[in-house]
Amino acid sequence: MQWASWSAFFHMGGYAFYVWFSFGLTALCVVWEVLALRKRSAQALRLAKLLAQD
Amino acid sequence: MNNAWLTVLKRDLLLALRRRSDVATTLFFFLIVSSLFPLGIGPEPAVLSSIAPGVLWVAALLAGMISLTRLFAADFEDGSLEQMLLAPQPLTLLVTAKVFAHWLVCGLPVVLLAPLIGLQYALPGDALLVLVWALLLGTPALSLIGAIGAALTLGVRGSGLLVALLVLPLYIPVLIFGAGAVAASQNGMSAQAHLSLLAACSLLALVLAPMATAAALKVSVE
Amino acid sequence: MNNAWLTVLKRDLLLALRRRSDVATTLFFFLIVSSLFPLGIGPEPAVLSSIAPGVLWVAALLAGMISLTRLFAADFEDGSLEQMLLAPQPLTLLVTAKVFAHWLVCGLPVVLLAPLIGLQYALPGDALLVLVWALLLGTPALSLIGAIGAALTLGVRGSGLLVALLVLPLYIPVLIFGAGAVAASQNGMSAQAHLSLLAACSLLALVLAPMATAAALKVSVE
Amino acid sequence: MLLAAQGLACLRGDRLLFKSVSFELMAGGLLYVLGENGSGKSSLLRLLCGLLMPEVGEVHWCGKSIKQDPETYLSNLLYLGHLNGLKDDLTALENLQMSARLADSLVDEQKMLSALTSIGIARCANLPVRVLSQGQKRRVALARLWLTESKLWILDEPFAALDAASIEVLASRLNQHMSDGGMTIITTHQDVEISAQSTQTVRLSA
Amino acid sequence: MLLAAQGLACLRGDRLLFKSVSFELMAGGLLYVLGENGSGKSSLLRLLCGLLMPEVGEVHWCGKSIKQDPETYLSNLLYLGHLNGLKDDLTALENLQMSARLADSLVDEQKMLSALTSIGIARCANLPVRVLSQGQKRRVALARLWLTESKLWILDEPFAALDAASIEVLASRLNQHMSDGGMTIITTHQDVEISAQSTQTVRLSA
Amino acid sequence: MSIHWFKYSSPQTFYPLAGKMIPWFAWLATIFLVAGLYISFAIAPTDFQQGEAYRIIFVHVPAAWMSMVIYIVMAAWAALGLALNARLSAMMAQALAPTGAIFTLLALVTGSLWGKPMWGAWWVWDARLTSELILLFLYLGFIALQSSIDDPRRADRAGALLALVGVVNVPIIYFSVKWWNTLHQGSSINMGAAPKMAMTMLTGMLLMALAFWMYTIAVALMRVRCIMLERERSSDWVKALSVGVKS
Ligand code: HEM
Ligand SMILES: Nc1ncnc2c1ncn2[C@@H]1O[C@H](COP(=O)(O)OP(=O)(O)OP(=O)(O)O)[C@@H](O)[C@H]1O
Ligand SMILES: Nc1ncnc2c1ncn2[C@@H]1O[C@H](COP(=O)(O)OP(=O)(O)OP(=O)(O)O)[C@@H](O)[C@H]1O
Ligand SMILES: [Mg+2]
Ligand SMILES: [Mg+2]
Repeated sequence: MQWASWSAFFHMGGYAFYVWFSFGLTALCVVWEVLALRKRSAQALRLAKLLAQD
Repeated sequence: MNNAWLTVLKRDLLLALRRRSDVATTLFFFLIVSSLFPLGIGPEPAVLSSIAPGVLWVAALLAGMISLTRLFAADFEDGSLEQMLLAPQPLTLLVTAKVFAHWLVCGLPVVLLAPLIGLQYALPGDALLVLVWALLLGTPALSLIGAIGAALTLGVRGSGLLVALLVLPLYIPVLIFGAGAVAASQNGMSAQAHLSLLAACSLLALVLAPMATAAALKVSVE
Repeated sequence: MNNAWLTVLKRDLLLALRRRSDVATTLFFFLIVSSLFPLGIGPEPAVLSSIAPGVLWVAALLAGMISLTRLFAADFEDGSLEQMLLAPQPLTLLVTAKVFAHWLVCGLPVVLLAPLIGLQYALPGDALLVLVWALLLGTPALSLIGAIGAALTLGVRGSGLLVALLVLPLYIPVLIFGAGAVAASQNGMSAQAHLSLLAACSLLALVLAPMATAAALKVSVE
Repeated sequence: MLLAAQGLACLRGDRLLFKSVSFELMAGGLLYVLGENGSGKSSLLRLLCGLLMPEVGEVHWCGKSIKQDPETYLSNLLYLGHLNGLKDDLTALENLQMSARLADSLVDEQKMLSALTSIGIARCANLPVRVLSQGQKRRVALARLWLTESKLWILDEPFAALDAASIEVLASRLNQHMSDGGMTIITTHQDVEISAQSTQTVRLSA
Repeated sequence: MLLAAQGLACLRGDRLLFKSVSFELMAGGLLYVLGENGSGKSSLLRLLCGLLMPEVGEVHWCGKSIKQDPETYLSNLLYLGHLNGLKDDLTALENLQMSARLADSLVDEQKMLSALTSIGIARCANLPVRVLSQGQKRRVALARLWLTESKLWILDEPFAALDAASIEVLASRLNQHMSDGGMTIITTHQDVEISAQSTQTVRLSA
Repeated sequence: MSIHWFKYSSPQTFYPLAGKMIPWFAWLATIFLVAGLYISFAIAPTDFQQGEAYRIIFVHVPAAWMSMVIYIVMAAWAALGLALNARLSAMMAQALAPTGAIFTLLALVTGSLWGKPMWGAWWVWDARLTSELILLFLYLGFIALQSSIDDPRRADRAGALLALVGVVNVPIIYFSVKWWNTLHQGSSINMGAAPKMAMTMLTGMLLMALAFWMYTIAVALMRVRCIMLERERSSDWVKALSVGVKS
């Protein structure tokens, strides 16, 4: 294990902003993409249902 | 605010929403054009930062101008411009609504994207701030002046280039004050004077351009 | 040379002759864009001559691209493109005729005008010569690649900017080699390698682009 | 209420299309503009709208030149030219709404739907106009006739590209307009029965 | 010589316009494509030309699929759509010349002038098409019918925007084409008498 | 409407199949991700030159790899769709593009975030950086073209042509940018400055890359399902599917 403590881990040797921003942004993109796709799929199904009722 | 003014504004925003890619392409055009220069000129950061104000403003000018070429063209081709001319409303009013919608959709995003590109040209922080202010004050003038060109060249073939020819010379003051503002702040001077001049340009354009545009539209539709 | 090839070539040249202003405007666009930079950047001759290759090539790229946006659009709108697709001739052939006409009318004048603008940027004599050669070898590639973009975006609204988005990234090699050739000769090196690469780009484009363009036209006319 | 044209002449390029065209159109009146292809029918209609400037002559609305008081005139005018004036990316309903608002007339969705129903394209109400066929687009444009309160209608070949059923519907709408005291100026190459309190004809010769 | 369509279906956007349209057209035959606005007439015609790809089905010319041997088919085909295919900046004569050359048929100026005379616009022969009226433009486009040697004509609403005299001229040209052993496929909303050795009708329903 | 809309593979059968495959790939992605993150933060030692900042490599490099690989895969699907007139292939190409663009953007941003502490600049016009930026433009062009054409069939074919032209151009662009950068003044920063990668780092990067791969497949399948639903909304099988949905 590299890290003396959790705070050292979060501090990242002074590069916290750069490292956590990189990983955070990646995580954000992944989560956003998945959520957006779920919403899109639900919307498509809802529209299809409306069309089916016509 | 007048009812017809809002209608036209809403209509144009709705159309832009239906064609979101149109909006995106103005932005990308700005982005791509400003990324072309380093490829032609070379990667030296010192050189790039010294030419940045000029290059960014020219890219903004071109993006604005090119997106303006079609400001009235679609309405002209499908006959809705005729209908607008026959509306019992002052045409100048409707013209300002169209130009405002265009600025919201094409001008504002460019203003917001500009600092990001400024970073690639190694511009310092305060110059970036001035860049945003200058664009915010100057782009309305670009839209308003561009509208005159777009109206004059309606229905003329090859109008894309013709607009450029008519409009770019009129853009020159905006370019000079705009690039001057950024350059001043890069050199540690105050950009105040340049910014005031930019605002004056926009105001003057707001007073005169819609009338000229309306007159040009009437001629083009004959 | 095939009869239909000559017909299309002749037709497009005749049309350009009837609309001489179109040709003139490409030239003026090139001229104006390349004159904007000194205004935005400042009159320092040393700076100007160092950025000249890049700026001139970017201006050529933009002028070519903008004039290309309408390469097929007029034919599409008035239905003569349909008729061309229904001609008992290979479409690739007709496409090359159109592109060649466009190059004669828009590319060649830019090539011939470029040294004049180079002078304004304080380029030395041999760099000017290299500039002309580079443009002569590179502009055909620009026309050919641009034709693909023009064909793909036919009938799509806001196509002017969309073409820019599609085509400018593909132009980058030509820009790099073209500006590189001039810069090399400015720095006292041989421009030979760059020029050969430019010629290679144009040849490759000549082989591949007409096919892609023809396919794109068929898709667009559906 | 009266539309009067006095000695109109129209020059296009270097050709004099027509000269000294005069007429008076009263409430309930119908004016046919007839003539061969290229005789200047469309030009005359655009001139009556004020889109084109006459070379000689004037157009008066209720005694006043339409150049003097355009707003009153325009708020009484509905013009439909060769072009439909529809935005391809808006639906039929949205298009109708926009044009009603521009003309300052307030109409609700119910009314617009019934207008579309009258001309038989209610099915297309929420489709973007882009995907409609020639005749369907024309019908969306014509649906404005069911929503307007304008007195004077100027219609340039309204029957072109319409199928037989739609022509009949349109003709009966025109009849109704005239019997309500409206006026219509129309060009057409097709033979369609329209009844009006008074029918005039202007014949242009090429 | 035979045009055969087998089980054609056409999908536009997500709507199936028509399916299993089949017919055979022999020399001297006339095929009417009828239907309301938006029923897919124009789409069917474009599909027969090969401009549009059918979703299902094939079109055969003299026994061969038109995708297999497009050149033979195209050199026997003349198509006139909603659009006239004229360049605004060229004169009527120049336009005719270009389209004849593209179709690889050699025609001299005399012949073109007489074609323009037949359809009654010889007067406009040397005017740029830009300044012509709707109907005049259409007539320039139709003048190609007097110059072509193609066997198969596909005409989309050729009578629209024409005045009565021109309609008659065009109808008699069609009669002559059919009696010379040609074939014609036509859509129209107008009632025009055309005589042919055999007349068929395809009716599309929306 | 019993005509065959799809000649080679029907969405009707692929839709449920894709639905079954998605969880598998999602699980694989999670497993690889956990392993990769463990190595990148717990096992990999501190770099003596770059300090902890180098840990960005564990997202940056896999993202950069993916950005390039996805473009090639996308073009291959597009070519297949064009050649065989198979719509499923075209849909796959369309489904991959946004994910590819996101990875390109991530490579750019994480690279910038790395560059600032290492080089002192957010951006330099280095060959590799520049070609990555151009790759982003190529993705955006593809997406913009497809989204501005309404007829799906036309959009598919136009997009496929563009992707093919792009794939011919990518190597040309790559080399031209490389030569551009080395023929004149040498770039002031040497990208090779990173130390020889230890085995652990390589393993970490590979695991993260695998995680991204699996994620890409899962997401592309999700998106292709959406596209199918949207395109076939009036077909019977979609209507049947939608009955169970609460609105
Ligand atoms: C915006 C900035 C950056 C971009 C767009 C970028 C782009 C790329 C690309 C496309 C690759 C994959 C290349 C390949 O595998 O052939 C890559 C790999 C790599 N990058 Fe970056 N990069 C950026 C900044 C940086 C910085 C600042 C560093 C370190 C100081 C860096 C270090 C690396 C390393 C070590 C690799 C792996 C090299 C290899 O596997 O061969 N990058 N980058
Ligand atoms: N912009 C223009 N410039 C010059 N001449 C024009 C212009 N527009 C029309 N013309 C000429 O005016 C004449 C009349 O045109 P107009 O469109 O009014 O005819 P029309 O009677 O409506 O014919 P159609 O029945 O074919 O629609 C035409 O012969 C045409 O040559
Ligand atoms: N590009 C397109 N995308 C989607 N749908 C289209 C497209 N073009 C036409 N359509 C649809 O196809 C249908 C048929 O169009 P088409 O033009 O073939 O009709 P038509 O029978 O010629 O009608 P008209 O008599 O009005 O000319 C229309 O309802 C229209 O909605
Ligand atoms: Mg007319
Ligand atoms: Mg039709």
